[in-house]
Amino acid sequence: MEWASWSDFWDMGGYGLYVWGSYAVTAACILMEVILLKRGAGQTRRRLKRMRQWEES
Amino acid sequence: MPDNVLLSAHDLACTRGDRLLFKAMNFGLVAGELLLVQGGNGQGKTSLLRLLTGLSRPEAGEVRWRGQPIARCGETYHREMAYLGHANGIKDELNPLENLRFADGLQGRAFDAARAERTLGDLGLARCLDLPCRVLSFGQRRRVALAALLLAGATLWILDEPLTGLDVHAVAQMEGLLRDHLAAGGMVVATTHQALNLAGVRVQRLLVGNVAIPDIAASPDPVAEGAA
Amino acid sequence: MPDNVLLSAHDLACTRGDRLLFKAMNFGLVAGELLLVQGGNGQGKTSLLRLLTGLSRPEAGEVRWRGQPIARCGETYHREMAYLGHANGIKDELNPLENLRFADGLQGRAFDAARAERTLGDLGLARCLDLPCRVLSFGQRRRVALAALLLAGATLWILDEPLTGLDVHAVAQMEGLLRDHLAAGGMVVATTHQALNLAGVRVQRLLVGNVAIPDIAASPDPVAEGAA
Amino acid sequence: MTRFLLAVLRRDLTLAARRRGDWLIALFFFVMVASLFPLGIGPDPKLLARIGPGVLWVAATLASLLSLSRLFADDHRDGSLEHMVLSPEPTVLLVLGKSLAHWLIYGIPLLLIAPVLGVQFHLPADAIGVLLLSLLIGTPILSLLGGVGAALTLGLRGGGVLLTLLILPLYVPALIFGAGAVDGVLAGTGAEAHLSLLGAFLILTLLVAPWIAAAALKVSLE
Amino acid sequence: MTRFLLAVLRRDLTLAARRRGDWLIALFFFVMVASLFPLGIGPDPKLLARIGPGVLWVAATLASLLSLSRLFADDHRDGSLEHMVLSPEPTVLLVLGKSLAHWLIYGIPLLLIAPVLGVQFHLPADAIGVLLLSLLIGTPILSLLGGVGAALTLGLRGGGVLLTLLILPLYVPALIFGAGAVDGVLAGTGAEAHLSLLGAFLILTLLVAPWIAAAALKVSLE
Amino acid sequence: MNLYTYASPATFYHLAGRLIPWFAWSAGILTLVGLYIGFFVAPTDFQQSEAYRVIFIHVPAAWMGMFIYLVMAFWGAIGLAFNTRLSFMMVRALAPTGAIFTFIALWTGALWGKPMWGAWWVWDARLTSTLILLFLYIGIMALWAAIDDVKRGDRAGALLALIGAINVPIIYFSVKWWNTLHQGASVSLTKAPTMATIMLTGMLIMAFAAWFYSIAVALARVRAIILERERHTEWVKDILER
Ligand code: HEM
Ligand SMILES: Nc1ncnc2c1ncn2[C@@H]1O[C@H](COP(=O)(O)OP(=O)(O)OP(=O)(O)O)[C@@H](O)[C@H]1O
Ligand SMILES: Nc1ncnc2c1ncn2[C@@H]1O[C@H](COP(=O)(O)OP(=O)(O)OP(=O)(O)O)[C@@H](O)[C@H]1O
Ligand SMILES: [Mg+2]
Ligand SMILES: [Mg+2]
Repeated sequence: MEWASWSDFWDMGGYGLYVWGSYAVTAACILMEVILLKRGAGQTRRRLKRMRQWEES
Repeated sequence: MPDNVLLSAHDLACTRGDRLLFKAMNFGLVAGELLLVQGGNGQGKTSLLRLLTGLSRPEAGEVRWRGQPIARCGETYHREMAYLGHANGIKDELNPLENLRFADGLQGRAFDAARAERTLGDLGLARCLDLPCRVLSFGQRRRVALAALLLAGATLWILDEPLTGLDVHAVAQMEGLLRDHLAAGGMVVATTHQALNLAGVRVQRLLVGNVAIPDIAASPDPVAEGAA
Repeated sequence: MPDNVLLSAHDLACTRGDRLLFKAMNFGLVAGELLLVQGGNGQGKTSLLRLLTGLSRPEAGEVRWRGQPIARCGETYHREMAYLGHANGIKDELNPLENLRFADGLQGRAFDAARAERTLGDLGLARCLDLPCRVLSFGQRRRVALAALLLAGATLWILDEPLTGLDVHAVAQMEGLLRDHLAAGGMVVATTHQALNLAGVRVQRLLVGNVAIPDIAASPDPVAEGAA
Repeated sequence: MTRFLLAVLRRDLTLAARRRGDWLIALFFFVMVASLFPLGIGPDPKLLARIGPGVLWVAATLASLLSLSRLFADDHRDGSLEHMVLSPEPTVLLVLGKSLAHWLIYGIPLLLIAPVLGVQFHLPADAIGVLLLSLLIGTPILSLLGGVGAALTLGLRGGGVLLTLLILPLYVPALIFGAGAVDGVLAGTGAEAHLSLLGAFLILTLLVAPWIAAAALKVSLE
Repeated sequence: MTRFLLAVLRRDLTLAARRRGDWLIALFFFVMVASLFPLGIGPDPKLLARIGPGVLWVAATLASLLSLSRLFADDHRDGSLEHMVLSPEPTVLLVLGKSLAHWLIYGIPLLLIAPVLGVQFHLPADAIGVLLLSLLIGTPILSLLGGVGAALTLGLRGGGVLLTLLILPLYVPALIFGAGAVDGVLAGTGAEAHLSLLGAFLILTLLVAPWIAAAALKVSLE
Repeated sequence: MNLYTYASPATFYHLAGRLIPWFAWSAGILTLVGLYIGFFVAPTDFQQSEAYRVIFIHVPAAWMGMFIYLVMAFWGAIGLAFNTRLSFMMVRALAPTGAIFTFIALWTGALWGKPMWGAWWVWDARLTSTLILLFLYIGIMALWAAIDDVKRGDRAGALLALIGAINVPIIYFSVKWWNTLHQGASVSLTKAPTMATIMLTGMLIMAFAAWFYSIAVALARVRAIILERERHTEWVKDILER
């Protein structure tokens, strides 16, 4: 095990800001993409359904 | 000249480049009257109409509105006048409704969305309300410009070939609109190369240039085109 | 379909945006025949004509020239076809003669100045040869475009509202030109909202869209408009 | 009157929003020009900091210039300019509204992105502050003066160059005062003098330019 | 085939001559960008010589970009582009002709004025020579690549921005090799390497760009 | 059953639906393993201390950013050559993911550069060409946004991707030569001299995770695009019914 304690872990030898900044933004980007995709898929389905009903009537 | 003449031209002359298009032109227009400007291509109809709007200045003579030279009553005149030229004056990026909204705003009028929508619907554009005008067909864009004209609520309409690109139904409709406008005491100055059925309308003809025009336009008896 | 069909459409379909304009359209055109495309504003006439020129691709089906899909015989087809759209395709900065010169050059033809000048003169533009097209009137600019069409010497003319902005004399002249072209074995696909007198011409009508068009255009008996 | 001004503003802003890209023009032009210079000149941070204010101000001038030629041209082409001039409201207001819209569309995004570019050019924080201030005062001048140029050159052929030639030198004072203010901070001589000159120039322009532009517009439409 | 190419060339050159201002504006733009720098940065000759090649090359890039958005747009608007595409000759030739005309109209004047600007930036004579050579090889690249961008953005809202956004990244190699060649002379490392790379890039562009532009043009007209 | 069967949107839609969970779960598990190795197994670096741990996302992201662009160009070329609808849809599905990875590479690189080089940004070959790659991605997406017509957008975007793909290597080398000729080697990527095997393992595992993630996301996006484009067909109607 590399880390003596959790605070050591978060500190990253003084580079915590840079390392965690990188990982946080990466996580945020990926999370955003996944969420947008999930939401978008649902929305597309619903919109297509609505359009279909509208076109048929 | 009678007293109730609203729009009048006095000894108008117009040159473009080194060409004299016309000179010593006089007329007076009373409420409820249509001035049909006729002439062949390039005889100076558009040039005359632009003089009447005040966009360009005559070489000689003057145009008067309610007895005053229009150069001096600029803004009151512009409030009562609406112009439709060869160009439609609508923005390609906006949809028809937005175009009308801004046309109203620029005239300093409040915008009545319901009325605008109704007008567009009457002109057969109900299905195009959400489309940018860029994708509309030639005739549909002309119709949007006509809708803007109708909403302007002006007394005097100056129309340069309003029928270009309109299909037969729209032409018939336009004839009805002109008739209504004149009946309500409005005035129209128009040019057109197409036949117009304007039975029962008080028409004054003005020939610009020296190309004879057979008497087809504004013939009092309905010809085939009107019967849509 | 007879053997001598030169231009034919097979199960054409066209969509613009999310709108289906038409589908399953079929026709065949033989030499000396005029195809009059009719329909109200925004029904898809222009869209059809652009399909026929090859400028846009059909959603389904294909257009054939001498039995070959036009997508595959591109350049030989373009040599025999001339298109006139809503836009004139002339440059405002050039004078009519220069416009024709470049139109010829772009078709890879040698330029015959005398012939071009004669054509322009026939179309009533003799006085405008030195003016940049920018200052020409609406109808005069259309005439320049028509002159370019005539000089192209194509077999097939595809004309989108060729009469817009033309005065009655020019319309009559145009009718004569169409008749001559057809009589010489040419073919025409045209749209127009105006009445056309085409007595003695073999006409095929095609209604695009669902707006009924009263039977005025190309009526065999001369109506008032034609009698200039 | 106010309604008219607002209508002009709203219209131009809507059009810009509709053309989407359009208001991004300043941003991207700015960013790209700023990225091009290091590529052309070399990556030396000291050198970049030295030329930073000049580069950014030149880029701002160019970005506004690039968009100005279309200030009236599009409306002229489709005929809506005639309708606007024929409106009952005075043409000066129209010009003012369009210049203002131009500034909002092209000037503001410039202001927003300028700090990022300042960092890329290794400018210190106080210099970036003054850069922002100078752009805030200076870019409206560009829009107003540009309006005159656009009106004069509308639809003109050969004359266009000549008039552009006349208008562009008018930009020079704005550029010198603006870049000078930032340079002053870098050199430690302070920015006040330059900034107040810039402010005076703005007021002068505001008082004069719209009238000239309105007159020019009417002449151009004849 | 040659006749067609010549016709396209002659036509565009005539139009440019007729519009007069047009080519002067790009030229003026070039001169202005180059002369604004001394104004924005200060008159230090050493500094100016150091940044000179980069600034001149960036200015050339921007000047070509400025005029590119109109490469096809005017012809598209008045319908003559359709006629040209419908001509029996292949569209690649059309694109090539128009790019060539663009280069003649905008590139050549730049070449003619560049020595003057080089002197303004205190560049030595041999560096000016290489600058000219690099511009001679490099500006056709700008016109050719620009043709692709102009064809892709034809008739789009905000075409101007998009064009900048699409094309400037592709210009980077030309800019770097071009400015690098002059810098090489200044630094005494020689210019041959950069110039030959620039030449190779030109040949590659000449082989690829017209085809892509022709395809893009057809797509845009649909 | 041949290749063309899969090229039909209907078949591909269902196939993609079945594949997505596999890729997604693989990506998740690999990420966990990779992060565990990266943070708890890999030792502290001699020169960079702990800052180097950015490498486990920086390098995979940079690779993906470049790789996805190539794949896009490939599909674009296929689409232009054979006019296959599915290829164009793939291009559209890939672009956002590529742009995001490129952005991540830039961001993590900048955060890494501050402690290592003392500056957020230097005009180095890799950095500059990555920035330009991001501009290319944005350019393509902006082009799509500006074109309403789907088919026109497809083709225009494919053409742009193609010419970009030809240019990206040229840009990279041009910037590299530019920099070295000018500056000497005052800034260059300080490659960890002997990258420990365990570090490399962690990085490779993260790279595979990024791969699987990209595939899963692109497939999901392409499914939505297929539905939209094929909405007039019977099979889509059936799906919507359900
Ligand atoms: C904004 C800043 C940065 C960007 C855009 C960037 C971009 C890239 C790219 C595109 C790659 C893949 C290239 C290849 O594999 O050939 C890469 C790899 C790499 N980068 Fe960065 N980088 C940045 C900053 C940094 C910094 C500050 C460091 C370390 C001090 C660094 C270390 C590395 C390492 C070690 C690799 C792997 C090289 C290899 O295995 O080939 N990067 N970077
Ligand atoms: N600078 C100029 N030099 C010479 N003649 C000019 C100049 N500018 C315009 N003209 C001529 O003036 C006339 C302008 O006509 P105008 O546009 O008013 O015609 P019009 O009657 O509206 O024609 P149309 O029916 O075709 O619309 C044209 O014949 C044109 O050739
Ligand atoms: N993106 C789009 N979305 C929806 N509808 C569209 C779109 N683009 C075009 N259209 C519609 O397609 C039709 C195109 O018609 P086209 O220009 O072919 O008509 P036309 O028959 O030539 O009419 P006109 O007589 O007015 O010239 C129009 O009704 C237009 O509204
Ligand atoms: Mg007229
Ligand atoms: Mg039409």
